[in-house]
Amino acid sequence: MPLDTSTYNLALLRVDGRRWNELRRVHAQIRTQAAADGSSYLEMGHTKVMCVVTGPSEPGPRRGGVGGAGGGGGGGGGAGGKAEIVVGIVIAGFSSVDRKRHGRGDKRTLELASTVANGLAASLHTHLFPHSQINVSLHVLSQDGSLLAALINAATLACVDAGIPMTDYVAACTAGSTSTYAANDEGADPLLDLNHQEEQELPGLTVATLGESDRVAVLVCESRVQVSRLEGMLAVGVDGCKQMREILDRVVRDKGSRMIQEGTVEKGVGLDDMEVD
Amino acid sequence: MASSQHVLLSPAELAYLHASLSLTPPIRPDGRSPTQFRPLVAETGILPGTNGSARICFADGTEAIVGVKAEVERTAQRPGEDTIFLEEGGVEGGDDADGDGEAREGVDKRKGDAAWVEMTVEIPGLRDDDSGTAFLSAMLSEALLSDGEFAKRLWINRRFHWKLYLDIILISPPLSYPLPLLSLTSHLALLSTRLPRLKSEGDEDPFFDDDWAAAPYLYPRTTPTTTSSTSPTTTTAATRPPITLLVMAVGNNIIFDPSKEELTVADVALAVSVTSTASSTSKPHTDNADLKEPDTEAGRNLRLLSIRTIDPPSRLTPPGVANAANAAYGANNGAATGATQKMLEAQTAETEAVEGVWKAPRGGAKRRVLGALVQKVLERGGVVDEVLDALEAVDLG
Amino acid sequence: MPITILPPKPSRPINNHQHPSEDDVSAASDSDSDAGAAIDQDGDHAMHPPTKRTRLTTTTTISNRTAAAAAAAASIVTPGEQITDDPQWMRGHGTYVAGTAAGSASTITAGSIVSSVAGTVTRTNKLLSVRPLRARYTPEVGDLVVGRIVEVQAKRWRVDVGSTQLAALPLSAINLPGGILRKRTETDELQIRTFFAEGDLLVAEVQQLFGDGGAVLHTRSLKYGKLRNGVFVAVAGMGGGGGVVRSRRQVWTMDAANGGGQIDVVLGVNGYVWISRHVETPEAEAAGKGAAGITNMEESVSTTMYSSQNDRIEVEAMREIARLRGVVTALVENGLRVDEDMVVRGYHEAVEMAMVSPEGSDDIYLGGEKGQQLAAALTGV
Amino acid sequence: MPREAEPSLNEKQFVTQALQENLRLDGRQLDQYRPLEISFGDQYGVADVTLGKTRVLAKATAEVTVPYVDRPLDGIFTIATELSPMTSPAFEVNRPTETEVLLSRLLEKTVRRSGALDTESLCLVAGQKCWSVRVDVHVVSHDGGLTDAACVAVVGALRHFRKPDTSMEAGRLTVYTPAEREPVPLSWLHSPLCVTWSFFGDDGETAVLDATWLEEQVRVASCTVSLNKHGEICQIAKLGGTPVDAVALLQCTSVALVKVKEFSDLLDRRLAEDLKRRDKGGFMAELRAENDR
Repeated sequence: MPLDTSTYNLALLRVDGRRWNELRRVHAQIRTQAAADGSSYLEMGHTKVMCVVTGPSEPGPRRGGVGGAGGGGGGGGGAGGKAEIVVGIVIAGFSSVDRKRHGRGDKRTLELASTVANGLAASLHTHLFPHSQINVSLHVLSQDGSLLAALINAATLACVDAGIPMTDYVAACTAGSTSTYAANDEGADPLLDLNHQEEQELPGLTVATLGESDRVAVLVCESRVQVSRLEGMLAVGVDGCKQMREILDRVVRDKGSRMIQEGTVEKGVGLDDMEVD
Repeated sequence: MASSQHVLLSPAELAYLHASLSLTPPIRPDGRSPTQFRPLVAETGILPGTNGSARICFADGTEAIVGVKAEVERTAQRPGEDTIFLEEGGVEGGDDADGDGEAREGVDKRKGDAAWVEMTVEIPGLRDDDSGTAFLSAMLSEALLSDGEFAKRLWINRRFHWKLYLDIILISPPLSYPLPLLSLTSHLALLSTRLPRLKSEGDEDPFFDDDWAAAPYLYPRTTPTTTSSTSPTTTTAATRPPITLLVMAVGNNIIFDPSKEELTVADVALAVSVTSTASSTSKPHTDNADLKEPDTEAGRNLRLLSIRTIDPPSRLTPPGVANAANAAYGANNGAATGATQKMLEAQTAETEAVEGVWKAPRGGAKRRVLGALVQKVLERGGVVDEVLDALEAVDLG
Repeated sequence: MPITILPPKPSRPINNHQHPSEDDVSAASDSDSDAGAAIDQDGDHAMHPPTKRTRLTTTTTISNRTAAAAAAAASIVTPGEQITDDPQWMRGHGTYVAGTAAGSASTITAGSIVSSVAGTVTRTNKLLSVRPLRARYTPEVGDLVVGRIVEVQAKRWRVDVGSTQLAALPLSAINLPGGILRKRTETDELQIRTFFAEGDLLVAEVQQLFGDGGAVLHTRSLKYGKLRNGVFVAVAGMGGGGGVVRSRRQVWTMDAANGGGQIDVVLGVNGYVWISRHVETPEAEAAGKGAAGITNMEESVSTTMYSSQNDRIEVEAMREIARLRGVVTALVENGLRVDEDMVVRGYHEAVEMAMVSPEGSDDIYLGGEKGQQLAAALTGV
Repeated sequence: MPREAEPSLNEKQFVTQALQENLRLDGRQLDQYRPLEISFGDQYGVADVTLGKTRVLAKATAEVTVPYVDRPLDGIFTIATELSPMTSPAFEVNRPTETEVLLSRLLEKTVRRSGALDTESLCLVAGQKCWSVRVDVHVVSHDGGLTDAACVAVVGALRHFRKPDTSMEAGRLTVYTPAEREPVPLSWLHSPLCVTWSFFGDDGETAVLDATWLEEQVRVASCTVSLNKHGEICQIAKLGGTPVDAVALLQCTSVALVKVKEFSDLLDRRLAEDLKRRDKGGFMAELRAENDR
């Protein structure tokens, strides 16, 4: 039994004192970068990610520079009538416990970049900008588990800040299970939002849903787990994504209302007085 | 080395900028004085997982983050090094001052090695083996390692040393030439770096105190009070990590911290790396005597580490077209002044500088201007002093 | 004091170990309690030991979001939020119709109008649209824009106007030098770079829009053409958040203080601003000489239209242009609207601030706290 | 780099509409695989898999090397995938495209990370010598379903592979040639196999198994589930694309489990046949003089 779960069954408390369905401390901000079209900074526990979005803009001669480190999303011209989302992920050398330099062709980073690009494509209205390109560059400052989830949430926030039209937020979070590898371990409880230690020891998955619905945009499971455990983990994951969407939504709303108080944005017509006339 | 990316400005703008910058005193586009830096927000200790970290961002959004991580590494034993033990005056374990590796009596036998520091620069939009990025990281690490003092701080004992990794990330695509921003951020990160306190003695396997509060700074903050000026203490205290400033000259005006537009009209641009050591008492046997004799009064004396010329992008800008040579200008009154006369005018406009028309600077920089640039940087109480004071004022998070 | 290093503003502490300050949204503490609470309200996930088999309920738990949305600042809508579901409203920008397919949550009825950006709802009799808090410039017909030539093609120029695509300026849409009116020939195409070359700045008007939102510009009028004798400033994206706002007059001439002479300011609707010394246009001379005739005025003006040579500009004019540039950047950095009266008021405020400061009128620096003082004075006054 | 020829607009609409009515161009059911054929080379460790028109060849090789410094007790196990221009003009020799990166990461997670091959058994002398097993995947022709075919080929090649026998006396390691000693199979723990679902329609409501290349170009989302026949999920990868309902995804995994069990039995049968064909008289058969009839 991995160290972590042995103590879990007694007090139902995880290593960092959280219950089974509690998210870690999420601290998010938008418009952290004046120079970019859209920018965001997100902390899920100790996983810290910064995101800068430029676009939608014409690919133009700067094309060479665009394929920067870890440029995911594949080359090739505009994909027939839709804006192309190019995601570049830079994982800082100091982000994990021991320093590891992620080279340019690092396959894991390219896969993460491609996942974020396709995850965003599920929601962004790319058909409105046929010949242009949305450039998302993500910087991972520190990793403590749920990296893909933090990347997707930061990218969604930055796209909302950049004013890119989308169907709904793409909110992501991780879910795990305290199951042992034995076939039908009934005692397995699902866990929400794994940190690094839990991610190493326990089976887990990252799930991203489109806004409030149960529709899964991204599902990545990289550890061995019983098929019967999947439903419990997926249910907890989807529910976690709803909570995450709430948090992201509140961040955007507060930034918006603060901008209105500062008078930079005229107050719009309220939702409720719509029905009056 | 051309600055990182080609800047697209119209000849009219370039001519205007050049004219306004060559006035005395120069009028800079954003109204700053020639030695004034753009306001920046700086903080340190932002990443708990690192030995030291810092983040600086300009008001216009350019932002850089530096993380420093240290790992213990076995020192590669040069053949025969450990056999000749005594001749080196290698004083055996016993009377070595244990604990704080800083103040050590006896000969300063710590020898640093440049390979103990690894510096990587990450600029979005540029591949990391791109010439621009490679040049930047080379310049930053060269400034740090040139005087050999820094590597000595990483020495644990004869068998082990600290391996320091400096990862520099530029968050936004570079709006201006990133060198000064990166160097200030790594300066702050190094100031905030702390290494665990050594508890083992001599050449045993290193064993450290895991109480982080007791970890000494890589660059100790408070200068140990050297009471009598005669004791030959090797106080390398209060030395600061080097900073590299970008200085440019237009005509004979010297301008600090140039923005992207200013750099595109620069006649000459220099990256000057400077370090400062407190006016320490005269060290008995320092081989590299400082540039200037350390005078007794307090303050720091600046030591020039390296000067690198930066190829200003102005060489790549297309020249402006004078009205005389502009076919689309004065098309109808051309006939009145006769075609040949107009041809003559066009030729002259091609060669000499015509007032109000931009022409890329040709040829190298005049030695007088270079000398003035370096002098201005190293001036006591000048720009570098004030930058270092301001950096010191940043509280270490 | 050459360098000012400011501590980070509290609203952006990276390592806020202390309890997050109220204005900065850190959903940490309340999210846990809230998440816990939200779970409790639904009853089935009460705090007793978690149920072993958490069913994937297809009917989503009616989260308390819709109640919170109404209570929260109602004027802000975020992506995926239903605006209205009665069919009489028409759908404008920034919204989409939620078919059951695209509809994201079962709480949104099919066919209703849902917001696709975060911004404020604007209603123009029966048309509902959402103006985003900040977005790139979307060209409209008739907009006066400042653009920079990025690429020269066979019969047209590609102009960067800060929009999602490069705008096109066909060769046929410009005035020929000398005001000649004829069809463009091969020689014009060969001499295309004498009119505009890469990097040139121009002020133009949006003539029409392509299907995919790309703009077609034209410069067939006296007030449009190549820009010289001045300084260019790019201001953050239009549409709120401190951008240039569409107003009556985008171009005006003002008299500068301290003997700066007349200064032209061009506020491009796309957030590109050009500040230059006012050049005595020939029609003023022509008017002066009494030979005002529409034809030869047009002809004499367009001779200087494609010159890229700056005229002599006095030091005072350059100083005032730099001050004006400082005013515009200060307005943007402090998130204020950029239109004619804000800039003019800001300029006079800046001149007074300079009077009071030690260096007198030479002090034209308006970055950092000076900018904040200026903004405070403007919003305060 | 020439781009892959996009299917024309009406071709796309036709395929999607046909799938709406549960019809496929080649008449298969939505969850029906194309005929899967596995054959082994006469050398140990060569597997040739054909899935309809898609053909993948995998070859396993082993050599003695020095183990990694940070894991002295583990052997080295690498999977190399190379999509050559032979499969389609869009691929270039040494410029990995996104499909190739995703394929190699998928195989990595399915076979290597899930611990199918016990790397500790590859260690000969701790810290000094160990086996380095390498599987090269060559895609001969690509008509969709690349991941599934490649995974079967890799697992087949590794289970078919025999590494030379070794013995260790007093610090001296001797590696025997096949003539001296019968080569030894690798220590194989479980056989993970991939099943790829493709989703069509605006809401991704139509789920299809084993899409052909044309269907792959038209699909709106795809999800690859890797399981072994004991019902353990080794990995799931739905990397973006149109969101699909969570309950539907769950049903996909259960159907995938049935398919994986089928393929595992097929693979076991093929391996047993190959063993029988190869093992007529075992060692003695080598020495007999007369020819085969």
